[in-house]
Amino acid sequence: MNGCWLLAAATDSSSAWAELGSKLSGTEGRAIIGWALAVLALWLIGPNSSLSRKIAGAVFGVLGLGVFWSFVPAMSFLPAESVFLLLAGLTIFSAVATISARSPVYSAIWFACSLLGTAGLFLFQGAQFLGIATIAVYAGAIVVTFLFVLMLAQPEGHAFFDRVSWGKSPRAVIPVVTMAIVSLIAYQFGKSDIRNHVKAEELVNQTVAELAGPDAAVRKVVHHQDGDVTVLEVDVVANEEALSKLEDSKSELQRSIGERIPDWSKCVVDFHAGTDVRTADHVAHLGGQLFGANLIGVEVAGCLLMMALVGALVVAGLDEEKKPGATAR
Amino acid sequence: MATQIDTILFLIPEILVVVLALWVIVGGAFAPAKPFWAALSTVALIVALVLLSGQKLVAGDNGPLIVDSLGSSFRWIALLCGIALTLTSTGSGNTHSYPERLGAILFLLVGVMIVASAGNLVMLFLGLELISIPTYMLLYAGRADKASAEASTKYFFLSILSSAFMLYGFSMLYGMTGSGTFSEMQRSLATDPSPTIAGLSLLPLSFMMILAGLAFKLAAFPFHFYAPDVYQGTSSLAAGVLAVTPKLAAVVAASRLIAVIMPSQQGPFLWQVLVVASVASMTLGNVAALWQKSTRRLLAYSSIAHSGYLLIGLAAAVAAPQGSGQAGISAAVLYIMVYAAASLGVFAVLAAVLGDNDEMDDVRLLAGLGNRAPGQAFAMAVFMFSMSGIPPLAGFWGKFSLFKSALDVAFEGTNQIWFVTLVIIAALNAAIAAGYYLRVIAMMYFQDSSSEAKTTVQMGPAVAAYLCMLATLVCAFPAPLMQQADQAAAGLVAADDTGSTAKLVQVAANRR
Amino acid sequence: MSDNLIILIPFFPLLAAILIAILGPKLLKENSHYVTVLAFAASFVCSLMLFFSVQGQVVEEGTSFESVTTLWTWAAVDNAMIDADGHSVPFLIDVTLRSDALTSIMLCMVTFIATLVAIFGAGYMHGDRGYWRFFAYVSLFVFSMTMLVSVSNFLLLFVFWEAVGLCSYLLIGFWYHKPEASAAGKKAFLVNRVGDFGFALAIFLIWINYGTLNFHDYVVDGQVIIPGVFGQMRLGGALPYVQGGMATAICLLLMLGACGKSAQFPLHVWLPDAMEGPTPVSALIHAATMVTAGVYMVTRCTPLFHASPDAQVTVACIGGFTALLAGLIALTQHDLKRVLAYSTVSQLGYMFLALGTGSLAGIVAGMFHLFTHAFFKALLFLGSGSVMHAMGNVIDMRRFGGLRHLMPWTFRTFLVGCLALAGIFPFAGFWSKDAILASVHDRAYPGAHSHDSQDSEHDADHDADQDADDHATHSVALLSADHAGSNQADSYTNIYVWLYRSACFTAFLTAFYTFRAFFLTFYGPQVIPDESGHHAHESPPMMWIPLAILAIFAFLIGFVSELDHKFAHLLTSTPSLAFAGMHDTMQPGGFHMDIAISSSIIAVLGIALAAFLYLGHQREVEAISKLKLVAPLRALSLNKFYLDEIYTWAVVKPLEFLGIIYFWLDRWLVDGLVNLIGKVPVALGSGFRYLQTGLLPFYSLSMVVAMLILLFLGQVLWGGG
Amino acid sequence: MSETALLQNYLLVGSILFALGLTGFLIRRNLIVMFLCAEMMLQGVSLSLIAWGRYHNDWSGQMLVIFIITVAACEAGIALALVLALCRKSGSLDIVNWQNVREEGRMPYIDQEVPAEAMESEAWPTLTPAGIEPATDQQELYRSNV
Repeated sequence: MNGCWLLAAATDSSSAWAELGSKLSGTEGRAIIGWALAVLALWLIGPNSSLSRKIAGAVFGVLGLGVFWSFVPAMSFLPAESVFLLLAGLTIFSAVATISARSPVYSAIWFACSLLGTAGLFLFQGAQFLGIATIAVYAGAIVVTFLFVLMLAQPEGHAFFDRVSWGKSPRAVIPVVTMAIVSLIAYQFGKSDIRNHVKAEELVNQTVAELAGPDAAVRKVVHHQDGDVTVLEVDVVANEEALSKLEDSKSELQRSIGERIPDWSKCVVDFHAGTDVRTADHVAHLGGQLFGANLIGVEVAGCLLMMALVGALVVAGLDEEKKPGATAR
Repeated sequence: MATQIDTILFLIPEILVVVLALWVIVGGAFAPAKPFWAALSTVALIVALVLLSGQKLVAGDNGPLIVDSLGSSFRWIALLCGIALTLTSTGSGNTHSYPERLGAILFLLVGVMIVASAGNLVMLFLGLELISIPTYMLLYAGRADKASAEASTKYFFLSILSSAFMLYGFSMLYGMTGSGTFSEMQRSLATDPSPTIAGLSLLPLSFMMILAGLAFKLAAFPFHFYAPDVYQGTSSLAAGVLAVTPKLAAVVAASRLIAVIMPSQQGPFLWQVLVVASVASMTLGNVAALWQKSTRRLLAYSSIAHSGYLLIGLAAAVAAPQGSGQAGISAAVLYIMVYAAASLGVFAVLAAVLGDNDEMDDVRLLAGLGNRAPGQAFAMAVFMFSMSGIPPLAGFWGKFSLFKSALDVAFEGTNQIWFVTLVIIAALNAAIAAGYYLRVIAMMYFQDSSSEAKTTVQMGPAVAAYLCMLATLVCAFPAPLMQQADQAAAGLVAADDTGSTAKLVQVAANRR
Repeated sequence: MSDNLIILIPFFPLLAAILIAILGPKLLKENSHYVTVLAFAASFVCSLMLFFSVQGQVVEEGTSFESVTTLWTWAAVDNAMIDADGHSVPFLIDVTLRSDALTSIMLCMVTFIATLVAIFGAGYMHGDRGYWRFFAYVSLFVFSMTMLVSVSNFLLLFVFWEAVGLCSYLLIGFWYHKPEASAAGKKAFLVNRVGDFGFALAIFLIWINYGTLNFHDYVVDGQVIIPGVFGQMRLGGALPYVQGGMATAICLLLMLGACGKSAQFPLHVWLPDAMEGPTPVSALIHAATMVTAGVYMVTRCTPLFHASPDAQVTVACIGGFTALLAGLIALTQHDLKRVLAYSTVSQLGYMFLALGTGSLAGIVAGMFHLFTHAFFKALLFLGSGSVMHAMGNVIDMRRFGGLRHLMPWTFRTFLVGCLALAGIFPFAGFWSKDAILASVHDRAYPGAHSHDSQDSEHDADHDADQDADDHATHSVALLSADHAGSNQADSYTNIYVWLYRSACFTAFLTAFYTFRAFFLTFYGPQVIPDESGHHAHESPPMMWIPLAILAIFAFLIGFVSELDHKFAHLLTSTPSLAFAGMHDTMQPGGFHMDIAISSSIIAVLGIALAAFLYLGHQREVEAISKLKLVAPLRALSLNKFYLDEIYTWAVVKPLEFLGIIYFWLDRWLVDGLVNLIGKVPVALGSGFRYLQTGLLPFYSLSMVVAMLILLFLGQVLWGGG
Repeated sequence: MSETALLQNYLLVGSILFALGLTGFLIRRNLIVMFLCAEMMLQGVSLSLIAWGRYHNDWSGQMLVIFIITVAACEAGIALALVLALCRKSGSLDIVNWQNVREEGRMPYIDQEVPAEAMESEAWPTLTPAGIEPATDQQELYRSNV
């Protein structure tokens, strides 16, 4: 198979290059290229690499991220998109820095930065409580405690084992394995019906924005095939009036979807009135859920904390009591 | 929707055990007397058993909990295991921090019981963590030397890794189904062929990741690596805990998550992976065990092999046509009961004989045990025979029903070659396993001990060992146990038209 | 009444085992044998009563009789399987005992031999440290064996199959301080496990194909709910037996189990080593209990084997080959017990050969040989035990000789045993061996007997009268079965011709090695090893009286049983033997005068050769060969020497050589294969061990890689998801 | 803004975070960094859970994240104690120190070559000493940094 392909490349290079190009820009090809770039980047950005290698790695990393992002649709609203990209970039950059920082102290600090990025992403999703909790619990408590322990255990700040992995091969093998997971998931987004779905959703969004303005927002769009008819179910958070307006313009919407998306030439759109979790009393609802339906979970978490406390005490305290003469260092 | 009084009442045994655990931990700081706390715990566990047996299983809105006979069976098993572990705990490990360790065991039992009746992802996750966190401490605390520190480290890091995998699997499953409640997940996957985002088929990945978490708890291939090192490095008690409780949780969680929710859409992929994991686990466990000189390491490999057997049941349940998967689950439930009794018994014997000398675990230390401690040696022999599946002991029935369930699947449809191969390999493995189990027996009875000194048998573990032996021997008459397992599985899988045969067996019972 | 009897028979030995296990170490000690002997005797009496009751019932009820006693339900699952029609079949295992002709015969034999062995053992084991332990084990062993032959369910059969194996492990390794003994015990157990693996798979296949493991029909209110594997519904032809490849698979797997337990090639290796146990144990294992289990099982499963001619011919070939092989090996052994051990293997091969003919005559012959063999082989083993007892546990025939005056009772009884084993008229062995040869002959030369032998014609008529009604009812089935079977059968006829020839040769070998051992032990100059001390003497009466009783039986039992074909008639009333398909091979016990005469001649020839070579001359051979080196004179001796040498080189040496080849083949090839099977897992294990580096990151990486590989395999190769 | 687009973007970030955490967990040898990387994996999980929860308009995702944070805190507590105990026993935070319990006869992993300390050319400012040099307190120099 490969041999044939090479032969074709030798005889007719232009068509072969075109074929190669189409192969590489296909879903599989892009997934593999992204994978390879990410692996290369992680391989180059090791804790012990020189600055030039790190820069090369960063370039490859950005290219790889770009390829991965080509699988997911760009978001339509520009300022929001830029905020999201900023936060995502911060998170991912800090994460890479965490695993490649030479000193564990820097690792921990970069990790805290990555947590800030995550918290931002939480807030961007409308999960205010979790955003704050992440900062408070993780960045505020856990990372600081670990920094403290780090200072306690490794005060000189750097050790040789922070610069090398356990042997030569892991540094080459591990990124291949881990990036495969990303590539696998990104690849799932490249399927044609998801692309169509996103296109249709954009059209619906546009229509709703034009017709109902700020009164209505599309909550969720789900599609399923009914024979050769595609049914789009749209949850809209809107008042009665806006909803009836939307119902009236349904046929036009269906027509435009059919035109834009050849696979979905027969299309039916249903509007439903939906609800949204991102209400003003979001945190109150969250609390209601937590101490209502999940009360037992909270109790179990209490047990868990208790046990962790006792466990930590026992583990930390055992040694000294056993051998009273031994000091910490 | 809010938590109702019924739900609280349902949880009475768990609450009792939690209160007991807190009492032991707090009170133990002031009066660290082993026998008192052990006796108190045993009595309290028996009370919890009585309370549990008084419960009526009423299906209905129980919040995040599922009330069914599978859950109640596992709560029973957890409490019974708890009694054995409590008794064993008096003999193994140093006296230091005993109340904390006992409390940890009790919390861990609560974890198993929560997993057994967990009805959504949150409860399942919390239950599993409530098993893991006390285990980290138990692994370290019994010995507190370098080896146990290493064991604890390995288990801790691999465990958080595997639970991260499992959570990622949970997140995808949640995304695919749109709900965190098992019943709704099942409904969603069964009714909607293209869930939520069409074609985003993350389910196989999700399944593999959830399997990673559960198979780690089971110590099944390829997540078994920690087991030999951890068992060897820790105390007999902690090894006993590790050999039984995570497996109980994993079996019930896998029955709920993998065998019931998943199979409708996933074609052959799920059970093929399970079959491969099963074959690999049992072969690996058994052949590697042939080499071992350390008793606990040997038992670790044997436990890997037993996980392989358990996976047979799950694979059969997944591969069976819709609604008839109960034979596999029932067999796995039966097997885990039988395995738990034998396994706890073995570690109890070790604890009874070795006491707190947990760092000595060469198989040769058992030489001449037949003379030094005849009762314990006999119990050990019973466990070994049971584990190697010699009829009519309990282990045989476990293996028998597993093979039967697999063969039923094999002869029902197109999956013949997979399951027939599976059963043949499993049977061969049973023959291989006899090799090393027999070696232990031969060591105890046919070899003279190097020192003629009489072994002091620890009281508590000895009693635990006898109880387990009793259970193993009673299980040689498995009819009620089988019925129980069958009932547990039947509650889980909606079986169609069971009336006629139930009547038949009823008639047969009445005739006598 | 038979209900109670069938329960009582295993109950007594079990009671004895429990009593001795509890009271033995403290209370009974040197008196343990009373309990065992009493229990066995009681069992034997019950067995006899059962036997006569069954016989009475057979006469009353006609050809086929069984009675099933249910004790309790052992394992039950409501919906174990959905059958082809969509009904769910319950899985139900009752503890059921059955009494029919086959069982009652086996029970009588087992309990009788066991009683005598226990009496003998009381003398033999006297003063042993583990006296009570011995009797506890023996009682448990006999309990297991009686249960094995009387249960009515494959699973229970398997359970007691394993239990017998376990007891034999305990008994063979009884003197576990001897490394050989504990190794032999282990070997026996492990080789048996290999066989058990086959048996277990066979049981699963039976369950899959028949939906039950019961032998009998499961009846509620007179209505058959679950037809048993050997129940009246299947035997009567109302339900079919599985045919074709599946039938062959079941039978071959069953045969694997039988090979393990009954020491057939290639799983026979454990039995000679099992001599490390106490001699009464050898007698028990070799004569009455363990090794007969395989033969019993194959006989019980006759309908299954009947469905697969391929499996039958395999059984016959395994049997014939084992018989020849073991006979040749026995030629060169110096150890008296080992000669007997190989002869047991050889005789068991004979039995399987007979069973493999697939005719009713063959099966009856096989069981008949099992029956008679039990008596004379027990006799021989106990006799050798008696010799061993007197010689201070020396069993090497080169180190003693000429014991006939020293041990007159042992000598006389041993002679009877030897004659029976060699098959000399009218000893027991003669009748059964002749029956086997005749059945193989019939199979090899179909239709020959009706022309050759007037006698058998007469017998056939005689039978035909008795079973006239049977013939009438099944004549249609008979014709069609005959027709269908004839093509299949023809292709195997050649094999049976060769098997017949090899069986005749084996008969010669049997006579030869038996009497070689006999002459070496009891004739020639009196030699006594040092270990026996100065008080080498005849064994006490407690030991020789059982010998005498057994000798009487070894002399009479064949003749009595063969009289009027009593044995055959009774045995064929067993349900699994009296079924429609089997009647085309009726006429059991055809007595063939020509075969009888020829086999007698063969046996006598063998004895004569043995007498010629080993009765005095043998030492002369050595002496002369030495003289020849020193002073090549003495013409007379020289001549004799030449003669001897010719005989030696022409007959004995090739045979010995063949024997040696087979011995080494056995030792290296077969043992090697068995060892190889043992080594493969170990080697595999070292590979897996390599992964356990102890390095945590390596473990986690392996976990992740393996997970992704599994995912990849599932998604890409198996195309799932 | 399109919900599906948002979801997919979040899932991608989540998976990258998860994979990076996994990479760090596997590559790094420092116990504390390994633990932080495991936490990073949990962050990836949390991001996907939140995104799915938003998409489905359901609370379970957020609930699970709350409990994940709780459990992470518990594990951090245990990890802290364990790391301290390990450090006391072996003297460093290196995971490779902990491979003594392994299959008999298997060689341990030993670092073939330890990389040289990458010395940064540090140019410290030098000041002309003024006054009298104070006497160095030897005890102070060798005191534990704790």
